[in-house]
Amino acid sequence: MFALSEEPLENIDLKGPLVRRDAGACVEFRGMVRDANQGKEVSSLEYQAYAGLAEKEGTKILKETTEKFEVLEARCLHRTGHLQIGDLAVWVGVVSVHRSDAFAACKYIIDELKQRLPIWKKEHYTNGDSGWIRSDSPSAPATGGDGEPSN
Amino acid sequence: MFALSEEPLENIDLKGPLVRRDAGACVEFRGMVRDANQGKEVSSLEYQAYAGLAEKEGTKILKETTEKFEVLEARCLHRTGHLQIGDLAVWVGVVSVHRSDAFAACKYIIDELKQRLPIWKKEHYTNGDSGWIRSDSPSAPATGGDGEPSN
Amino acid sequence: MNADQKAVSLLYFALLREQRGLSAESCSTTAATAGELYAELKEKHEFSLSRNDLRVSVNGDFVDFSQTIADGDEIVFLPPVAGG
Amino acid sequence: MNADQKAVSLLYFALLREQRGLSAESCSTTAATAGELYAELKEKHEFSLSRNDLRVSVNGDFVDFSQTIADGDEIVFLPPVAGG
Repeated sequence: MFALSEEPLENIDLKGPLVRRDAGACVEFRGMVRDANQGKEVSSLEYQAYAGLAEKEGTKILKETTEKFEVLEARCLHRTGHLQIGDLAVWVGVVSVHRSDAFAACKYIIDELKQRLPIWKKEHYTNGDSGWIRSDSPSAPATGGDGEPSN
Repeated sequence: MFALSEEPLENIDLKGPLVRRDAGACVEFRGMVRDANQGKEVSSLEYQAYAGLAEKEGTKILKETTEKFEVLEARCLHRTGHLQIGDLAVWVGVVSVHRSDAFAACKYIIDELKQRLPIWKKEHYTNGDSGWIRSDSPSAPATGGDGEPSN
Repeated sequence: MNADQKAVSLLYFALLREQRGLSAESCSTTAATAGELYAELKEKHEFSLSRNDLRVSVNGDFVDFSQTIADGDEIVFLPPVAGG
Repeated sequence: MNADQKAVSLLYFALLREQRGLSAESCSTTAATAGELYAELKEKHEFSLSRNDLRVSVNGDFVDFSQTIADGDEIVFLPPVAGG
């Protein structure tokens, strides 16, 4: 299950559907808005998504994941809208019988979606500047990934 | 912070202390008691620990982790006592600036503690049998790791 | 309306939305492919992103820039993404 | 008490606890090393685990089987572990 959410992910029972009697391992990834990037103080983050295509591509990534790895279930929610420091931007949860599959699958999902989802993020800095981040550049954005402002 | 817990981990605010403004990524691992292992139906699991040494060794693993990987914080709690299917046996949580560090550190912690912590687990099967699991054998135990009954 | 002329819908995101100053528009074009259409728009609206920076989708699917466009298509030029 | 004779505390876990039928005991031994002590105990209590399956700790630290033991030591022979 992949979904975009305008609602804060903090208000959602993310893990509930991952509870299974046959699951031995659960790996979760959370990407949060952090207070600094590339030496600049970040004040907030804004996410835009091309919703229809993002949900299609997100669903495709999860389907690939269940084909590539031995997982029982994989889920991902991604925020849109204006986020503050500490807010949850993305959550990935995977359950499997054995732990190595859950780790590999969870990492695959977040790596792929950072490259492929039609979602854009703009960093707002405390000095008043702002910039769109690109995940294909070598340095790191404010949520634990890689990227730098594109303008 | 490493700790053993006789109290169900479900009753504990595990992630609370991992909230930080400078964290961009959080990776968590949960090992749960699953309902089958090696083709046998598992009814419950019993954990024994040499508490003093386990806490010392767990603390050492976390210290190694913060030296090896760029993490802001790493925590682990391990249950002891008698657990039922679905119960949380172990939880590992890591926060970092970038996600690759959190993934690598979280996996390192669970891999090491499965090999090194003086904790023993006995599987009880629905057919009335039971057996102590060893993590150094090639097959898989009832919580997402590797091991087989040692008797 | 010329036989080559098509009416397409455009959606803009991120930097393109800011440079265009709107998030969606209808546009009449004689461009045969998505690539030709972007070249047209880039010149007209002075978009700073080059085609190499972009991906393109038509009617909700990723396609190549060589994709032929048809009347009524919904076309999106996607700036470099950064989910997560 | 013989000059070689030491009183040590033993803790048992998992399979060793079951085979010994208790979780802790005091024991008087003339064994010089942890390895010698295990050999003694293995024979006396018919433990099924061989030394190669075990690790040993003395006074709360992992040590080698060649570790010399002293009066008052707390000694634990650790069966194969399986945390998590």
